[in-house]
Amino acid sequence: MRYHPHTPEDVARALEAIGVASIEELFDDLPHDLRDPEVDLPPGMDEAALLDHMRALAAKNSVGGPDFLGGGVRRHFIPSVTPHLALQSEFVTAYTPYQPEVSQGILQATFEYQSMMCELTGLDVSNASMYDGATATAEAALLAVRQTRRDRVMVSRGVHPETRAVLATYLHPLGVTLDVIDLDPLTTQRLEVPGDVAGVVVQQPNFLGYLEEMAAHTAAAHAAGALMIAVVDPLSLALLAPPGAYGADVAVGDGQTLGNPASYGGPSFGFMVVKEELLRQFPGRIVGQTTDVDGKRAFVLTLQAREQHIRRSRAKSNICTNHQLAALMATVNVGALGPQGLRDVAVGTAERSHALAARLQAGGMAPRTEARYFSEFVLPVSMEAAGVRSELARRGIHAGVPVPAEYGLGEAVLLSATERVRDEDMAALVGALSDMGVAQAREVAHG
Amino acid sequence: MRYHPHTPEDVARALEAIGVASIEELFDDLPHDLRDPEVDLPPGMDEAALLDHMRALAAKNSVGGPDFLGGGVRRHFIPSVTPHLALQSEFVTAYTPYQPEVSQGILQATFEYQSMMCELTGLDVSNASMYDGATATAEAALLAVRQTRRDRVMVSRGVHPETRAVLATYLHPLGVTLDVIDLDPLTTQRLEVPGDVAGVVVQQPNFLGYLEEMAAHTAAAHAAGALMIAVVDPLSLALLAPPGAYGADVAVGDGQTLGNPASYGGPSFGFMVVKEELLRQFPGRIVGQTTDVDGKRAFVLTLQAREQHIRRSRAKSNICTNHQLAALMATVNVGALGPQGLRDVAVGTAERSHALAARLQAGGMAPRTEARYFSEFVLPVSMEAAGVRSELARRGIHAGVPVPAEYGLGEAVLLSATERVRDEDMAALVGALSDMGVAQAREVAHG
Amino acid sequence: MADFPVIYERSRPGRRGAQPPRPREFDIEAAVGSENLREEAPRLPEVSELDLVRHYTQLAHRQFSIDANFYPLGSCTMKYNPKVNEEAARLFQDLHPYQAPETAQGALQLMYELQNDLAAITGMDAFSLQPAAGAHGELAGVLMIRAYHESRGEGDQRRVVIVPDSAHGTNPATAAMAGYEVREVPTDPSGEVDLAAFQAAMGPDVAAVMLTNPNTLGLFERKIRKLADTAHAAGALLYYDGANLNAILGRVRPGDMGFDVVHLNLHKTFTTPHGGGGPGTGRVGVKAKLRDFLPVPVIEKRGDEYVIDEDRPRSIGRMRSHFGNFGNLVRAYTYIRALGREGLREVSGHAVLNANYLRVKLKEIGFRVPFDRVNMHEFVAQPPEGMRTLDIAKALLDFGMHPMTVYFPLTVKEAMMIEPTETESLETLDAYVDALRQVLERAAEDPDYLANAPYETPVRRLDEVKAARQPVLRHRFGEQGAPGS
Amino acid sequence: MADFPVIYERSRPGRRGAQPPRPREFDIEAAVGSENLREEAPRLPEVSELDLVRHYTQLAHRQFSIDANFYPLGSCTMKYNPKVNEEAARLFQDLHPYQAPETAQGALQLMYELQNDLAAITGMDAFSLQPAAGAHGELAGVLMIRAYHESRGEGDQRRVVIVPDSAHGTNPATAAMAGYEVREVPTDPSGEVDLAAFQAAMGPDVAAVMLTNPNTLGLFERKIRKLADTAHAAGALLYYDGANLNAILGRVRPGDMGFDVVHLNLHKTFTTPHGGGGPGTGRVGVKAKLRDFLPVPVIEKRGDEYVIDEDRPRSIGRMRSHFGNFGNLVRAYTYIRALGREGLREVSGHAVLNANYLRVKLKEIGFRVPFDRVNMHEFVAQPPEGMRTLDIAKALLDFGMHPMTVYFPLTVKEAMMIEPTETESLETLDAYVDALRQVLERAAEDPDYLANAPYETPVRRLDEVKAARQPVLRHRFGEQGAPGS
Ligand SMILES: Cc1ncc(COP(=O)(O)O)c(C=O)c1O
Ligand SMILES: Cc1ncc(COP(=O)(O)O)c(C=O)c1O
Repeated sequence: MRYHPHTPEDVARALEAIGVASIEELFDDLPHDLRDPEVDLPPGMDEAALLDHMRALAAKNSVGGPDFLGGGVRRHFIPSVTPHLALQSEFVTAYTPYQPEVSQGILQATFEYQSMMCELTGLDVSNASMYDGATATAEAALLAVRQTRRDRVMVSRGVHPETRAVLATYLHPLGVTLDVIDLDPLTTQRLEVPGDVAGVVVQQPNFLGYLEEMAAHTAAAHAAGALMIAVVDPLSLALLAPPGAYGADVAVGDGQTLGNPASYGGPSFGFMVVKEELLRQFPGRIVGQTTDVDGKRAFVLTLQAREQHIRRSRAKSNICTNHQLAALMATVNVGALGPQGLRDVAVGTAERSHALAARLQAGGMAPRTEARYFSEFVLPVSMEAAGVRSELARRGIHAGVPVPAEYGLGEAVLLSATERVRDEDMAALVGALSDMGVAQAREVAHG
Repeated sequence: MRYHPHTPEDVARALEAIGVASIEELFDDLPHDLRDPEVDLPPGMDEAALLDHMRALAAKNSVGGPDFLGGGVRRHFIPSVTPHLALQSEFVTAYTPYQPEVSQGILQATFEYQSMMCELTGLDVSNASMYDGATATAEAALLAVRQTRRDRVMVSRGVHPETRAVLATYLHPLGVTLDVIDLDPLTTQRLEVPGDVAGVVVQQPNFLGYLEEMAAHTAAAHAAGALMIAVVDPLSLALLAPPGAYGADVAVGDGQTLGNPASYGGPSFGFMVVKEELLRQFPGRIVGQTTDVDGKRAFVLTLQAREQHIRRSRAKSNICTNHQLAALMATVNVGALGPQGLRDVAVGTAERSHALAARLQAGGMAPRTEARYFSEFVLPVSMEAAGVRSELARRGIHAGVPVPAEYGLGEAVLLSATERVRDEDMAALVGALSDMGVAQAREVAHG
Repeated sequence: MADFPVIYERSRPGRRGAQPPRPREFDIEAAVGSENLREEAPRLPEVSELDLVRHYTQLAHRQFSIDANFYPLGSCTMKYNPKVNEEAARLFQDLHPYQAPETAQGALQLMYELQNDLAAITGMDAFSLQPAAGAHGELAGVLMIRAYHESRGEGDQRRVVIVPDSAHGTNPATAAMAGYEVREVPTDPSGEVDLAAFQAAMGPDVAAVMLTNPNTLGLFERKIRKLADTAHAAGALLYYDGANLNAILGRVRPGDMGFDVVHLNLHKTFTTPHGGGGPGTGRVGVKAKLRDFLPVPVIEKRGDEYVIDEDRPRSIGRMRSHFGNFGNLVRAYTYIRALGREGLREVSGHAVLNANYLRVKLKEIGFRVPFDRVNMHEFVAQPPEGMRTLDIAKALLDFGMHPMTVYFPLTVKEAMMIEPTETESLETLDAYVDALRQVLERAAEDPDYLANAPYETPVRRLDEVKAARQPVLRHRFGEQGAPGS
Repeated sequence: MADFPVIYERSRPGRRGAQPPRPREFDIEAAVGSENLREEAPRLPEVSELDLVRHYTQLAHRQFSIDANFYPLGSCTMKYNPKVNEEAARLFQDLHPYQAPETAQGALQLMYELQNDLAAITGMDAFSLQPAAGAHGELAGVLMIRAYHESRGEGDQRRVVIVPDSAHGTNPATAAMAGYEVREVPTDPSGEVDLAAFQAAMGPDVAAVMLTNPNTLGLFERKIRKLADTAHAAGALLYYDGANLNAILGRVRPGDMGFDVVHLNLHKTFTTPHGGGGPGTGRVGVKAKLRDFLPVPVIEKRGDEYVIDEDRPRSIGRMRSHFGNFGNLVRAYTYIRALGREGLREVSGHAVLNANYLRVKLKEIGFRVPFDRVNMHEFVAQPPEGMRTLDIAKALLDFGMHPMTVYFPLTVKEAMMIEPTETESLETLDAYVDALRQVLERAAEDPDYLANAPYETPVRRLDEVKAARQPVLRHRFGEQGAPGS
């Protein structure tokens, strides 16, 4: 295929205007001996062949069927109206709203997004989005380092392993130490926060699904003069206490659960919401409300002096392109569901997850339910965890994120349910697990 | 689900303004003993359950795989850009452009549609669309009756059986006689047109796929003072002589092949294009170009005095709502493909169909190729035709529209190929037919 | 500002957009015969994909729609078209009408269920899903009535169809297409069919009465059973134009009121999108005595299998090809199953509530309501004395709101026919009232205001006379100095 | 006209939109503990589905976009985003990142192939698909360079990253995030890096040089090999900011020019949509010597199976969760496979052709071009003496055209950075030139014209000082007298 419109006459007309004889001539500045390399690519395809090819690739994936996968990404109900509105081509094919007069669509939607995120987290100021939950967490740690001028960060092992990995990547070059606090066994125990700690990072619910004592952790962080960074599942905030309520300084997380498809892990968006006093150290774009020359309310990118295009090497972050469209999906989705709908999704998720645990127990299995959880919990298994996931997949069930060895829980998988799970899906899962002999897990895990 | 927005407070506010006590009271005019009947419907569903239900229904259909179905509906390549543009919600959720100032989108697109249809058919005036090819043909026959004040219509058996059925339905109540002319054996032979015939209806290519001598038929019709009504496949007109070239007075047909999905047969759209002198008898909406008070070019529904909302019982047709959106799909699709792309599709279709016939021959079968054809031809088979289609379907191949007995061709199926058919699809079909023993058809059919 | 270009004016010779599979080497002349080939290529636009996208995206911006604008077009039921319907329709869009019925059982089941759902909703005994629009449904219905009378040997005797003077234009036009004479009956002062005139019009020559109930004034015909009895006593059948079914969904059923035939506009009551003028859908339902005359095909269930029944010897025949506007059947089915019995009943309640609210509010600001009683899903108003409905409509455009239906029904001078539907919020209705109030105010301040409105639309008042007197009905190549010509 | 409402102002207590499955009976307090529940519900908008649709449809109409407007934002490569990409992406959107890899072989194969395709296109040896945007790719790249130096025991010694003064802001910001000091080198009169200054800046403390080539002035750095040799001789590595790859696709490869690390903005060169500000994608590729440092995971092929390789001990670690912006990888792959080798090469040819055409035409109407030579895919111009770029930009809005990038690079006063891309037709470029010509004309006629432009946009010049001085960064409930507050 070709997307450029030029006919031979067009090319001739342009070349004549420019005053060169050929397109090749326009590339005279290029090193001659390096020009026109052999590029090892297949020839182009027409659209029908291309779609055949893409459909053949897609057919090598399996989707659908009972779904109990979690680990931070869940396939919640997304009403049809959400992608319909968010993916209007005016939004999809615009870029950063540098010209506010003709970008009120994205600017206002972002202002609405910021407002919703403040409400959900109970904090004061939201930026326009970050890349994902993991990078937002890393940026929050950097903010804490800048704000406190300290160079140690504490993170609970309950924070998603991938998030901790990203934290490590971001902190290492700046010489910031990262201390990992163990779980005992399913949640973070009382924290001892030394006086040189810039920020404490705790995830709620934690990676294993269990609820942390956020108020206590926040108090411990604050007692040491550290910032409290809560990593939260935004959907859970329709139900659970918001970071603002327990005094966290920064709320970060991944927005996928608010209305983005799983999309094999990306794109979704990261969010970051902070207390007002952290505004000066805050990374990322922010939209503000103002008026135009006629006195009309209007929205505009503001406080840009924090950003790379103005502050360059002294910017609060290097972030430029963010994840606006994914944040817009969430904005529209929250608008579509409203507070009651969002709460229904959260309650339904909790109900289904607890029902699943009860069924597993009834089926002779031993899910770890000694700590409270929202949407996810650990099931010890009597065989290799990744093997359980594969065997379930062969039976048409998507379930069983393996629990990493670092948690010291033996072979175990995470199980999660959303409001979409039906009773028969649970029956299928429990049946399959029993059939596979995983029911012996009770003995193995607790033995 | 519920789509009305009313909260209890809204209802109360409205009732108070109206001055009634309840919504029920608003229905006091209804016969009391008939009110609130038991309606045998299931309870409503939430959107997730609803989509599960719809997906389960859809899963009981089979789509995809090698495709050789035709009979007037073909699954040609439709570029992704076509539905993307035509199905923008501004077009989808508007209605008839009665207010031209805020309906230039649909009005101009319709003007463009009319222009394209004039070009494709070689005739002068197109309306904005009809329901489908069959009803457009019936309306054309009625136009001929009005124009000539005669009450006999001749139709070739080569016209699609469903179209002829609709013709019969429309003509019967008005006392117009419908004469059917046989094929001999694959095409319409020289016509004898009596002097009381209003119109002659011939389809090109005919239902069996073969090309008719349209110029000769037109001459015969005109010699008798009858109108010539050509039923054409609009896609074929990228390649084949247009009705205007052989002198037809009216071109009608179904627009599905121009860029609408098969959609189990509907909606697509019917088109009708006529010589200028038939304008006064022309049914359906027409868009015309004019200027606004500022002198700007603008488009508007025009010549409405022919229509039911003005002329009532003396209107040229009762048509009101037409098939605008399907016509828009075609307009955008023709714009996307352009003349070369459309020609490529038509040539590719012809090439693939002829290649298929050759392969069948090489496989020992006897497709009827003694007449010329464009995209479709007859294959005699040695078993019940509908059974051939079913057996092929079991093998994952969609092919074999049964040829009705009225054609006197014995058990036979129509086979059609589009530009999307790959060599391996053909091999699969020929292999399956051989395997089924249909190869013996040669003897059976010609024996 | 320059004229907005037509697609031809964006065209350049040789430019390509989307590219289909390149055809293999092939001697097309030899295959189809050079005499069958066209000599000149059709002049079609040659644009790049991006230019195409710009063109139709910008055109979409030059178009009002339900999704962007309040659109209270009376008699058209411009309610919200749920997006989930579109999602559902996509699941079925690749089916071929001639694929083996065993491979389309889901589609056939859906149609079968929809036939039954519509029968339950209307109180009829059997439904056909064939007709492509309301008017097409009317034709199917009247042809069945005709077949019924013919079957009883009264085909020649019954030559007349009665319609009220307030009827939609398609009613008389349909009757004429079905070979009938039209006899009009007047409206009485209460806005309903004049019973005496009706009784006088009735006789052995009458084949059918076509009624809309609520009628096109938005009023319920309270004497409906009397009308039905009168008709039936004379041997005529009663036809229900279902355009206004939204008003009585779940409250009272046409079948129970005595109607023998009913058509439904799925694009009105059942939320299939209007598409800028169509495709609609005009399902037609009948009482048992007319079942045999239903158009073919009808979807039947035999054992566990859904089958396409075309073998119905007394059928009026086919109304169109294939099964009807199947894509819209999927949408309507999705809608019905989403709401269920209770949901459908709430539709009519809130539609009628909204319409009455708007009537009361419009009266408050000075509009006249010729039949001032509790109305159903819509009502007919008139502007204050001396003002023209057309001017009011044009002025509304500047407020980003679509006007009501204007000058219909023909029986009311300067008619403004307003149908808000149940999916609008009171705030939207209040905004409409406020816009109309502002229009009246400005008109009072500035005598030229109305005549020159609208002011902010992409084009302003059009010269419709010129359009009709010097018709330009297709792009004129090369006659406009346009670069693409 | 009233202010356009924010969604909260359309909200009414208790109103519902889309409805998810109704949760079963459940004692939520008992399950999660009342201490863990929130006390007050978040204040979120309560709107009907139709009001939601109207709101975001109308907002879309208040937004310029590639699909509706020419959008020659320099450095951003606002080219046509093919619709087939979206179609392809939908096929993969329901995959879960933790599903068993055996059940996602199609996705893994696509990523594997894309890694190889990008390596072939850029002349690098290995690619990571992780980074989420250009700046994120820069960070990954510079961190790999850091790891490389550390692995050679030079981690402490090399403290500096060199960037040209014309560099994009993300370059210095990235270097700082990676713990480096930034040393700027000036631009010479030809618009390229000043070689002498570069040589002087180079030394044993330099870890890396970050270059964009063609640079942000749209000019090809002709001394690139000299620069590369100088850097390599000093033990520094060369980083390629791929934002401008569109200019040289298939013509010359960063890897062949001597670059050790490259990031690509798939949302620029490879047509993944910009989404109103993202998500982008910033794939990063390296020469073999840096392969071990690539972020995890990398997709490998083992036999016939595609596997997720996380076990890479020398890796810099993770840059983000999961595999990257997978949805955009599908789009980019679709684009690359659509065009193929020849098609990609034509992209750069026509992009450069269009940009040069526009440069020549702008000069003709009076704009200044500070570096007046054959440019690549973009060029930097200046308005006629005495005029402000901001004013020109605002005036263009009334023509329905998006302005160029303004005031970047910072090294050129009143910079207008214009990148038309290859998907625009000459007619569109001519229309842009004509609009600019009209702007100059009107400015000459009316001294106030520019300062008050734009005139026709939904809002006009904004008070940006007020926005920053009195920040209002979220909806103020109840403070605006709005009904929804
Ligand atoms: C009362 C009434 N009857 C019949 C019709 C005709 O329906 P359609 O336009 O679907 O043919 C309409 C449509 O506007 C109508 O309002
Ligand atoms: C030259 C250059 N480098 C880097 C970037 C940063 O890329 P991104 O916005 O994807 O982070 C940009 C984006 O505008 C750019 O133009």
